[in-house]
Amino acid sequence: MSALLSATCAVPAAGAVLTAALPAGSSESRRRATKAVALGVSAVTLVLAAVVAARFEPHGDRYQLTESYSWIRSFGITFSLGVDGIGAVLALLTAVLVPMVMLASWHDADPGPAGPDGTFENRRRTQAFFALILAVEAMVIVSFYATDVFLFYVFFEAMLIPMYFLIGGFGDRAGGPESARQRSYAAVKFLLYNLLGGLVMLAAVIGLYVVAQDQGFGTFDLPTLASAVADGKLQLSGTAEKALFLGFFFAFAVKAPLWPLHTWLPNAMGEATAGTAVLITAVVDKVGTFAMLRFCLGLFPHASKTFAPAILVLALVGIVYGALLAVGQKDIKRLVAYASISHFGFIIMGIFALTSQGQSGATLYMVNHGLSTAAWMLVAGFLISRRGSRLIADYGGVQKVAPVLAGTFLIGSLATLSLPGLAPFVSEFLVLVGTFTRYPAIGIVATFGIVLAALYALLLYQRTMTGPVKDGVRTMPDLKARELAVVAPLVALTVLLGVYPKPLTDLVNPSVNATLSQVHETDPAPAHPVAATSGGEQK
Amino acid sequence: MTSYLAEATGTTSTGEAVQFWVLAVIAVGGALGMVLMRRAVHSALCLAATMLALAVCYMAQGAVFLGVVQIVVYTGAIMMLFLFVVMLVGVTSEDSLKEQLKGQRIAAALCGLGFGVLLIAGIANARLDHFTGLSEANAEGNVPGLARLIFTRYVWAFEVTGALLITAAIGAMVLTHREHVKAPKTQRELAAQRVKDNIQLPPLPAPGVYARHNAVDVPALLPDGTIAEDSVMATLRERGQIRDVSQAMLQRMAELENSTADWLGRPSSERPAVTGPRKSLEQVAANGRDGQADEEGVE
Amino acid sequence: MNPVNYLYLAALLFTIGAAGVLIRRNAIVLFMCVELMLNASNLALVTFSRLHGTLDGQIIAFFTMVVAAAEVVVGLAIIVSIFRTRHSASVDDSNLMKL
Amino acid sequence: MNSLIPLLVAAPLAGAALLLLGGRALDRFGHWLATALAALSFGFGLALFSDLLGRDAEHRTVTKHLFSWIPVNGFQADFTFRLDQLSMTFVLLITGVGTLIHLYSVGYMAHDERRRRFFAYLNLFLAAMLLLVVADNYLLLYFGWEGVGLASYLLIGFWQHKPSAATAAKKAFIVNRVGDMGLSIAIMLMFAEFGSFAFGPILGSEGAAGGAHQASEGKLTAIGLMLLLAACGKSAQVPLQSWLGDAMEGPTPVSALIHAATMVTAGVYLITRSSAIFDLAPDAQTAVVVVGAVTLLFGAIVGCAKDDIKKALAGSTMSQIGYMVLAAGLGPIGYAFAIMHLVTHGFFKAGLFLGAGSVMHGMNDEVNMRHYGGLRKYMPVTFVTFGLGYLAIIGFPGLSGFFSKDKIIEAAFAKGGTEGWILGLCALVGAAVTAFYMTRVMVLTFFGEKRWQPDEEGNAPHPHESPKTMTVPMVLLAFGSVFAGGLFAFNDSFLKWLEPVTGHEEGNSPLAPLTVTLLTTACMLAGVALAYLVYGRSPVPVVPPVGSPLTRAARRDLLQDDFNHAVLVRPGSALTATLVYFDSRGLDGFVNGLAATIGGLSGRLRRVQNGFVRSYALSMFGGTLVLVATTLLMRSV
Repeated sequence: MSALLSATCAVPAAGAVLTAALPAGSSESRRRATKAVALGVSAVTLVLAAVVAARFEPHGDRYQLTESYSWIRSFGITFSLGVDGIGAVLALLTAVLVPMVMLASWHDADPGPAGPDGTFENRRRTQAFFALILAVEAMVIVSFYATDVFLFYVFFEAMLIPMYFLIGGFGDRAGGPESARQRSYAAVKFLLYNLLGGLVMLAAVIGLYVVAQDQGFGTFDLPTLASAVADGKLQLSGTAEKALFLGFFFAFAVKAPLWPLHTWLPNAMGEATAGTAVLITAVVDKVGTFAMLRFCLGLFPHASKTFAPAILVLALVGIVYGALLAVGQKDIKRLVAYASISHFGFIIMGIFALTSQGQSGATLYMVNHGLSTAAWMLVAGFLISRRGSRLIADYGGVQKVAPVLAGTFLIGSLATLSLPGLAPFVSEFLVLVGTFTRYPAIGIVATFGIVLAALYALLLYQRTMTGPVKDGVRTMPDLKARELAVVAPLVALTVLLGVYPKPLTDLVNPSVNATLSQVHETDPAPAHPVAATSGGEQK
Repeated sequence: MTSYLAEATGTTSTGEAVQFWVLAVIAVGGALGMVLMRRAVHSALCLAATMLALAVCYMAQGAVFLGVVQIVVYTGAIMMLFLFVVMLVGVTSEDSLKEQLKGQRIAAALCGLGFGVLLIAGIANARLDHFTGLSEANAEGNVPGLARLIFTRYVWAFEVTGALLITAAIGAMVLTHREHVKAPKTQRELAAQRVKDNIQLPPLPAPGVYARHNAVDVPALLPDGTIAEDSVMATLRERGQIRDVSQAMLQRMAELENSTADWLGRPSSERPAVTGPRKSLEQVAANGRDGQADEEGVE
Repeated sequence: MNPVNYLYLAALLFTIGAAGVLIRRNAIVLFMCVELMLNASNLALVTFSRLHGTLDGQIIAFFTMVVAAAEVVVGLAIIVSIFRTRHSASVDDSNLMKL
Repeated sequence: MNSLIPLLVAAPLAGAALLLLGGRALDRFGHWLATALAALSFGFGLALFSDLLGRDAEHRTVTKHLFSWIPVNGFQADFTFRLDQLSMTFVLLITGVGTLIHLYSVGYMAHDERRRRFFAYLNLFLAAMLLLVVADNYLLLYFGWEGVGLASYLLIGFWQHKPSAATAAKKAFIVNRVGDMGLSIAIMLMFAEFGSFAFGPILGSEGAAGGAHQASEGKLTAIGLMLLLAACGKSAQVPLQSWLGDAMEGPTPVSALIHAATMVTAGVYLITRSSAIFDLAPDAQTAVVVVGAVTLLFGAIVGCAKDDIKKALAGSTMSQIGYMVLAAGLGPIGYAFAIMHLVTHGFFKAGLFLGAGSVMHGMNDEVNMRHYGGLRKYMPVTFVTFGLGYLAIIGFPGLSGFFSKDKIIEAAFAKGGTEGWILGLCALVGAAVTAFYMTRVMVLTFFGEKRWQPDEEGNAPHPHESPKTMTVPMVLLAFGSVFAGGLFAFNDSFLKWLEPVTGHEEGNSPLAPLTVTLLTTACMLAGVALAYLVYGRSPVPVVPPVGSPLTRAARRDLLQDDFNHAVLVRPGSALTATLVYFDSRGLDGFVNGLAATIGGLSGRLRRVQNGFVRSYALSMFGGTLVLVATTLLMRSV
């Protein structure tokens, strides 16, 4: 039993404690030391997560590198970690994004000059910010690796706490008291929505245990439960299964977020710093969709099938609705948030289409959306930090004064609208194809999403970057080296995974097939299959 | 006191019945008086009456020891404690009749009535036509019987009660004790402070100076005949229990002048007018409670 | 006469005491009412003792008295210290518990 | 030799990457690098062409598998290239014309400070366009398809500081997206039907029948219609034509390369490439010819009314692509002619645009033809090359356009039946109108008296001939315009070249070929004569006359934008606004309302906690009362 997984989880956790404990101080050097430590820890985590992904054998067991430590024996709760292809990929994504977020937020948590009203500035602000990011990272990675339902639940819920403080405590400096009020509203809304979801899930977790214990499975171990369900040894009655499924699904749908449970996301992403917004949408929310794939489908296959059409409709509404709302936004960050809601619709659609293309696409989508939205949002954050306004109307002609910033922003926009050659296209097309083969009508309507995506992404680009140079923009500096160091890897990864996503699909496909077989579902066969060999014979 | 000898039947002696009815009337009357009297001191006296009545009831029921304890401890000690506090807070202080909480009185009366009805109904429903009596239990005397129980079966409770009492005593001390945050000021510092503040440089006047009596609540009179409130102790001032005798003094002065004039046979025109700062006196007299106290004081 | 009458008396006194607690505002009188309620229960205990022919009721009444004494001591001390700071013994003046 | 195919794409792609990432260091020679890489790609194309020519006519399909792109179980998208006669034609056209236009741009963009970026985008376009035509499956084609869309977006909006350019770029991309939606749905349909979307298995290759034969006609019709939608978007066919006119906001070389010669013809390529599907779906074919016929008239009418030289040419492009789509919709009788017209059109239209660019270059970027006039004396080379292009496009006998257009009209009649008559007459009318508007352009620009005026700053233009870098490509393209058609028609060489891919049938035309040719020529001459009568004999007013309702509508692109605005944009923004309101007041309002209700209730309840001890005592007492009463009741029950 190697301790690789627990090490991957423990490093950021320990880093969080260490960062928080570093000496406070207003001197620049102290702060830089703090940031360096945090960045170093996240880099180590990245290496570990990469090792995990590399050591994962795609065609081996479903869960690999497993570890198990007893925790609460009387309820069969263990601290069990294990990784499948999906978890490995998503944990790697998290580990990639966190250093980027840190670099991008390098100065976001610096204690600024005392405000005119003598506002109190916490001297530990910097330490707190970076420690909280590391804490989120640790919790998210545990969630991706957990193979114990209860363990997952605990960390699924616990990550709300650092996120709450990140949203509520750190935001745009420029806003003043009104913005602080909005921010605390957003943080509370985030917390309440997700707590409600978590509460329902807790009830379902307990219910699952009770039902399972009745039939002799007094455990929270996911592989055990899932295989018992698949073999028919653990039989849930129809109503119980549906209720438990809905309980789990509700929590994940809030976090994902699925329409109509999405309204916390624009507030949270709008008010938080760009880095935090990326953490929310690219990292934390992915736990929700990941959990749908792993827990909802694995534990409740019949209910998943029963509810799949309804969920698909909700996801479809989310796609169109999010895109339409994004078109109507006046605030850059809220626009990105609504775009994300649209994208999450695609992810959920891919999962519940119950085809291998859909689910592989959904998994890739999680990764690609993480990368592309991170690039888009972070560049938007750089833009906003230069001008001190989130309103689209305050910008114009940025392209003229800051071409590199505009260029990277354009790439982010193009990735968001799923341009072929960039990673999101691969996943979005897979999701559409996967959905279409089972539900053609839904697939076709979802395709409208790509037109709307072009509309909001390019409208935003046009309004902010092109046209005559606006007054507040005239002296805007272009991207600095640090900012370029954030964006360049993200863009490079987006392009790379758009042209050559095979390493990811190789990791993901076996896990997706295993998930599908748990649900007893196979891909719909083509009506008139033709030889799969591509192209004419080579001469 | 002999009533418990004739027991172990369904009824008690007629003597006890008579005694009960008398005591019951006293007890209920005292209780009602306690609740209804406006002045705390009256309430305390009414309660004392009730407690005495109850003490007799205890004795009548064979609880001789408790009866005595009731008289000695309750009526004797606790009630005195109450009276001390009443004195401290102000003997004459009384509740105003105006109820501030909406519906409180009616709700309280309804609740009380309902509760009484329930209790009485409960008792009436109980099957209590036979009673054992204490003749057997009190065979070796009430006190030894109690002592046996207290030091055997209830010894643990007894010890705990002791601890409770000590705790209560210490608690009372802690609550009423004023901690000196700073070292108390010496007389020298106080004097310096007085000079610095320059509010009352000379010593305060003693009460009763130039007044008719030198009781503590009679303020000294200033040369112009007004009262010097500073001469009365702060507690009384606070309670408004200053007995202003200034007007009476002036009247008396006028009478003296008149009688002197009579004796000398001066014509009324040559007599000096009764002088004094009428205005300030009227003000004092207009002050309701003080005026009352004033009148009482004059008598 | 049946000793049950003592119970009726106790019930009556208890009710009067309870009503008094609710009606009066002077903290000292409030305490007196509480004392009255305790006394009423003592009377009931003594009567029960007689009805059952054991002394346990009297013992409990005895303990009640002791506890009542302790309560009075602490309660009055509280009243005194409140009076010192707030110059009033009315319970309605101390509604700082309000949110 | 196969390994040259990836290099074909890689050369311009490398150029784009180098120029974009290389930074200022490449400012000085970047444009030459880009041009060289385009030429290199053309060189690769020629090499591959000679290789293909060396093969047996039936075995000229070459594939090259690079790597597996998106493998998910049954869904296997590969990076595989396919070069056959059809792709080869396009490759040569794209790289050839592309190289010339690179060269032209060196002169045209000489004074633009962002020239390096312009060439990067041009190279990016070449790469994407080449990927589009050499892709071996529809998904890879889609990659190139959207890639050219991106390049088009970047180049139309190249002068981003002009809001009109930025808007036009966005519009072009979004309208194209609607078409792309069709292509992606078509791919999904194919995958659901065949489990594959590669060309070989579906369309068949080298005589072997593809899977398309097994599918039901309904499915094939659906696929065909979706492909048609895609083609409409990319090729600016009705109803997705509205972006092309606005796209003229881009620099003129872009208009020449992307919006005339190559990208906009991608729709024709798609339809021709999918001939196996369309042949089996007659309903889809009917839709194609209807779209083509409508667009050819639509574009021609718009072209007659525009005063902006580039927009007039854009209308012409639309119309000419209408011809191609019409031909492609005719089935095997028309495919080869569609492609042939495509190639000749590539030459003469690129030449015409380059000529227009040259005129603008000499006229301080003035585009209004009413401010030109008499330029033939000032710009002789431009005049001659433009004139040759003009003769080619109106189908003057012996020039390129004559051969290709004439064949299309013939094929339209050959469709047979009423259909054939209608289509043939449409095509004939189109030819006449083409002659009319092109003569108008010619006359307004190069003949008559000079009408140019000083601009706002008082700088009167000094028309002058353009530099060599610009004129040389124009001359070369003029050669193409003159001779390409004849070359292709000679001995039916082009037809024979393409036949293995597209197949060919002779239709049964109700009219003899000679009759059609005479009719076409007559129509053309009538158009020219009419235009000369209107514009050549009397002075042209500088301010356009009000004109008939049709003219006014045509000036507004036959109200297409008004239609889109009324039917799509306005309801769309209303819907968006409603949804924004709904989201904040409806969904959020519901949740907030719930919170407020609970808050209000607890506010009420809070009043019970008034801080008065007696009140608490009362509630305790009341509670006791209730408890006792309940207990007693329970006991008595």
